[in-house]
Amino acid sequence: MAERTMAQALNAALAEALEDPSVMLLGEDVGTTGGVFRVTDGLQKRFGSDRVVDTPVAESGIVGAAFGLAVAGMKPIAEMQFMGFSYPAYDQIVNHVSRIRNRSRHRFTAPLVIRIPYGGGIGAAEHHSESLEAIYAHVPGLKVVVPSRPIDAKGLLTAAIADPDPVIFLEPIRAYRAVKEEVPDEVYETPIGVASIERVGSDVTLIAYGAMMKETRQAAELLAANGVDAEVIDLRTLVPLDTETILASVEHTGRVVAIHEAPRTAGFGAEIAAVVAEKALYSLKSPIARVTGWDIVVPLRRAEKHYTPGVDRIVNVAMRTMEA
Amino acid sequence: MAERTMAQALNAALAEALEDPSVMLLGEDVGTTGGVFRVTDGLQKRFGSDRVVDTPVAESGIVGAAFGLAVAGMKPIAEMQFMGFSYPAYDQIVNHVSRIRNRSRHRFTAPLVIRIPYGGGIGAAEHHSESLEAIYAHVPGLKVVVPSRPIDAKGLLTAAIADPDPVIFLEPIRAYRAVKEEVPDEVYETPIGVASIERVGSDVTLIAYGAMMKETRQAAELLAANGVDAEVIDLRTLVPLDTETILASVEHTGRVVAIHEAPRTAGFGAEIAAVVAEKALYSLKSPIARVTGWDIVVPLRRAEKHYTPGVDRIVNVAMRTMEA
Amino acid sequence: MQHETLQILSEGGTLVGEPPITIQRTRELYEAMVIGRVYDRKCTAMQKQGRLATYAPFEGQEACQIGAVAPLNNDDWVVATYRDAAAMWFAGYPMVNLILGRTGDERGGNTPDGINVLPPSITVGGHMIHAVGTAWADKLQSSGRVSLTMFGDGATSEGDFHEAMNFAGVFATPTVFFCQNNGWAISLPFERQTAAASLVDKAVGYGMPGIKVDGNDLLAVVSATTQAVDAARAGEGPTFIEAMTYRVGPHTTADDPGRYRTEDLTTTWRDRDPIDRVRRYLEGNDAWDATWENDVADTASAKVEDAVAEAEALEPLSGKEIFSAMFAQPTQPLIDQQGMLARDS
Amino acid sequence: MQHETLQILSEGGTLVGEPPITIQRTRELYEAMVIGRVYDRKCTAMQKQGRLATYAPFEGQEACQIGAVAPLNNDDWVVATYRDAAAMWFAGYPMVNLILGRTGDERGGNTPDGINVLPPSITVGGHMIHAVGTAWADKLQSSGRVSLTMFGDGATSEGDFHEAMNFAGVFATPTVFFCQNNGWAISLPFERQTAAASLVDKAVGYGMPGIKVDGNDLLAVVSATTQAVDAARAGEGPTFIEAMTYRVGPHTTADDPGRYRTEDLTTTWRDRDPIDRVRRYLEGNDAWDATWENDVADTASAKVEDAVAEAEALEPLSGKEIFSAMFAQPTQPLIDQQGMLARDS
Ligand SMILES: Cc1ncc(C[n+]2csc(CCOP(=O)(O)OP(=O)(O)O)c2C)c(N)n1
Ligand SMILES: Cc1ncc(C[n+]2csc(CCOP(=O)(O)OP(=O)(O)O)c2C)c(N)n1
Ligand SMILES: [Mg+2]
Ligand SMILES: [Mg+2]
Repeated sequence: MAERTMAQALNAALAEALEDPSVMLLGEDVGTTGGVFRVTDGLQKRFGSDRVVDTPVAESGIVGAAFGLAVAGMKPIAEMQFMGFSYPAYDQIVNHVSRIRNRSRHRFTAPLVIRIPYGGGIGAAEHHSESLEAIYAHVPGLKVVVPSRPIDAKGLLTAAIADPDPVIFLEPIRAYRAVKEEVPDEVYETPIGVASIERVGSDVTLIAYGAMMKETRQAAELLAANGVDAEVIDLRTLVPLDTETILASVEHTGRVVAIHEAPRTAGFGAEIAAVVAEKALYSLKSPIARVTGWDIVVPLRRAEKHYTPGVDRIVNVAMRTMEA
Repeated sequence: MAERTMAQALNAALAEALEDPSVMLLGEDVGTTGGVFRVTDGLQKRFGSDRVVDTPVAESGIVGAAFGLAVAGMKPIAEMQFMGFSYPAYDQIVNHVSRIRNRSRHRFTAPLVIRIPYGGGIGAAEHHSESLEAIYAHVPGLKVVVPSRPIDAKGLLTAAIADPDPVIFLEPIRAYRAVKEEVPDEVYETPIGVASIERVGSDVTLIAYGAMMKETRQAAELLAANGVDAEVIDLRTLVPLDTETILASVEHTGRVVAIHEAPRTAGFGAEIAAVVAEKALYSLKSPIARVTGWDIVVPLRRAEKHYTPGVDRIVNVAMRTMEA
Repeated sequence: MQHETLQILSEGGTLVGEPPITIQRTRELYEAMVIGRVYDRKCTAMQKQGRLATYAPFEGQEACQIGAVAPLNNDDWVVATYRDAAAMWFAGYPMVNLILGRTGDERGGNTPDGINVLPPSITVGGHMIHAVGTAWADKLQSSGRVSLTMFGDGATSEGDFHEAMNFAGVFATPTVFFCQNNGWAISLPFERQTAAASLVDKAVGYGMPGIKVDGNDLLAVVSATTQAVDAARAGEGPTFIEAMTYRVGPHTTADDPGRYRTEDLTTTWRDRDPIDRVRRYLEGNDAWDATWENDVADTASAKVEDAVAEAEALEPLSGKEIFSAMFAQPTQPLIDQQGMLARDS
Repeated sequence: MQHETLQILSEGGTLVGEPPITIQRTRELYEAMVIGRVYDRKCTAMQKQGRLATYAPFEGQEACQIGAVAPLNNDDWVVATYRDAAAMWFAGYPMVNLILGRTGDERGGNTPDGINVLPPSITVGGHMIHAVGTAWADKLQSSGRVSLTMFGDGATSEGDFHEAMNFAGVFATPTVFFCQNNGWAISLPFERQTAAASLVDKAVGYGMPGIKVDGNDLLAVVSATTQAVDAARAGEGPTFIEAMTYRVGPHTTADDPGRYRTEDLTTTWRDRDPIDRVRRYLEGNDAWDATWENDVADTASAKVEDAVAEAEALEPLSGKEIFSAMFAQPTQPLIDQQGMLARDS
């Protein structure tokens, strides 16, 4: 076991996967430079430029070609450079990748993984801070996975690559190098569709995923200092959603705060709220709260702090659920 | 006043709007043929092929060009032939149309209307029955409007064209010719952002929009026959959402069923549930219910009936909220 | 640029170039064209009777469809459109699957094992890049397979066409791009689709050879595609083919061509019928007679009727089955939703 | 296809063609190039100090940037990219706006009234079609304006490039497509971006004239763009220009070009510096001396420093203000959310 950042953990998962000759990586600048976040660093040198491929600047082409490669038996892992640049590929993802199995009643499948760095917090340019995971979570036929920490990043990516169906794999940009943790050297899978209870608590359930787990964990500590015992759930997978873990938690805490940096309206927090309001209403002691980004374009560097939910917002909203 | 179908009402609104020389229509087959649904029938003859323009088959190009036209002072109304063919334009819509006002702090704006026929129920081919309105509702900077009946279709389209910001205008395919109603001949606007209470009731609030209003209205009648007095809300606008009308209704009925034909997970029904669970929890007498399409590709003609929520499903679910 | 249009059979059915195939093979392809036409007319009729959903007829394009796939091997990839039923069938996609798809049944897309014909693309332009992907896989796996993708003039306006051509060029994939320029994209005439004189003018911009061919001339189409397929198989990369043709019917059974084109134009093209042309050629070579024509017609009818009967005998997918092909294993949300459907309706 | 590369100034600064502008005008453009370079180096330095977000330097591309916009009128449209700061500035976009944008402030995008330069495009390839739309509007309104769009070699691979070129051709819009082929798209060399010999080979596929030009030759660039702008203004439709150039710096301040190219290559291109070339030309025409050069340098510094000071003096947008430019009038949800922000943080 070695201490690794999430970027390193992902790199390790990719390197292990590439031992299978049908696995290939494709994307803009993934080869020679190892990607803008260096997640694919060193892989082209090791596995060759047929297997780790720098493509022209064309996201729809990358996903469309990966689709064909997958249909023909390869296991492509496509990278979109930032979520804001994945939209040109949206048609390929929605109209083809997610559907070929159903369209052909299992005869053809496209088990590719699309890796998409997402989220803000690094003061980046426009389009570089997007968090529109809901536009993928809403599409039938896709699985949507979002690790929050190195150990899960490696296990979930390995599981995504092994999955027989297409997986949208969202990588929280500001978590790439934020922390290191012990990550096993051997190959392992973290199961898709299983949330993780990171902290057991009895007063309120904080539900988050990806980069927002950092603020959520900190909020739980602060709440504890304020005498509020928060349970913390890291969803890890948005689709298929682990409703069992969510409901079990809410049934004993009676209070929920859903947290994400995506815009509020029709964000994934709404789905969490809907599931709870349908299945655990009688357990609720207070209204379901959402702490989210706003329905605005993520502000640029100088004003971004007003957008991303901070620890203060999570704590204040959670405290309010206690008063209700 | 004349009896008109929704298609005719929309045609009338477009014809009136085209009296303004800055208004233009563009899309595939909108001119010579009057569109696949004949919504633009006769308009090219009347206003000329510079104003009602048949474009090459390129949705991103249509929206991108419309963006430029709008920025330069025209008022373009772009048509996507079916929602399933709007995804190639998703990048233009999300990354440019919705944002240019914010990006330029009001200096440049793109007040275009994007008309998108959506929804199933006509036994169409793949991609022709899509209902992914949530992928537009989630994007900051867009307004999303969905008429359910001829009179609103005309008024809302007129309001959308007059709106200083971009509007995604969703036209329910199976409502185009389903009914006729009296539609005023003069120019009028139905305000964007205001829901309509179609039926006052005291037991349960049924919330729907677009094509699903038909089944929802019928369900309310059936429920009445069963002694359940349903209040029926036609949202008409998804963004900005008229939460006031929703909350006022739930406060007096205490029960909610959100209805759409879109897939369930992260569909717009989740947003409705979230708003209610946050703001009207204490009024609730039973869990918030959703009646939706499933998380699958809309089945083709022979099995489509299993997908689209029918009157039976709405009634059964609403009855269950009464038992709770 | 000036591009010659490759022609081998004159409109009168006489040779003006080197035939790429034997008379015997030409007879086989003729039979396939006739079967295609019988299928096509049957589907149009069935649609009128409400037995099929919207149907997109290809009458007039039979030389393109049969000629494009004629040089392929059994396991080559074919990635084509809603209008390419004859091509798909001739490449091994069962007729019953084609009809099932048109009745509105996902099982139409269930190509038999061993046949690498993808279900038809309904979106315009998105599928050509798939044939770049499949070809790329074959190149990496040294399988010797090629990928043929078929599309219309309208499809060349989509961004995905461009990305497909570019990727094919850069990665030198064994892909054959076969464009049936039938002059129309629904109501849009070719002259409004592009300002280029010819679609084949686009090939050079991708560093790719281009061939313009008379799409109503079976032998010319076979010659062009054979050349492209051979080059692809030899590792020489992709080729773009523009086949000039015309659909004499409506865009689909829901379309009224009277709104956008004259009957005269269509009549002109009816006179250039691709099947008639081959018939004249065969006749001129003593390889056609009325008895054989009748046999061919009977075979065609029998084939088509059998397929129709088989398709219509199938029970529609049940409420349970519509959930069963989204993932390899249904996810919990889907299992729950299946339960809701059973419970509430 | 073989395309000649238009050159007017040899690398040594002597004329090998007809100069499109006077010496006096050349001096003005020289000054603009120098100001561009001073701005560029200042930004790189500021980024290192943490005063700017990532910055995309354009050193080596000054002849392209100034030459491309030189023939424009004040109110023509310019739709360019993150790397085109000099062009945008020379077209009237204030330097303070450019810097504000780079500090991470939306107000950088607030072009003054009367100047039709759009905020820079950060996505690659999506913006060219906007210049087709603006030009189309001008055509409909007979305003006499033209639209210039600037982009890189990488952008030509995006589907939107194709749709923009096609629309411009079909609707004959007064759009000038100016591609700075600087040989790289981040780490991808031109040879892997396309299999075409030249990007200008793409023009014919859209029925559009194409010009290939030495992008480090100010006079050649001015000549090409003047020709294109004149044609557009005369109603003759769009032109595609490929300008061969090189960025001598990194892709952005976050990039390490050592990972993908040799220092030798860059040195070769440094020796072809576009500013030096004009200086030699002016010198040879007795239109340059060290005193003037110093004056120009001083003006440049003053301009840049003033803009920096002005940008940095501005308070960041407040929590309230981030909501205020999404719509003409804030919607109720935005008003509510503004309230939540104030309440909870
Ligand atoms: C992405 C997309 N946009 C629009 C449509 C609607 N549509 C169906 S066929 C067609 C015209 C296609 O023309 P062409 O490519 O020439 O093929 P043809 O129908 O002539 O065979 C259009 C616009 C579609 N199916 N997909
Ligand atoms: C749609 C999109 N995809 C990817 C990126 C990331 N990206 C930024 S610049 C760049 C390379 C662009 O190269 P080129 O067009 O040649 O312009 P240059 O940077 O050389 O000026 C890429 C891939 C982006 N900004 N937008
Ligand atoms: Mg066509
Ligand atoms: Mg470049």
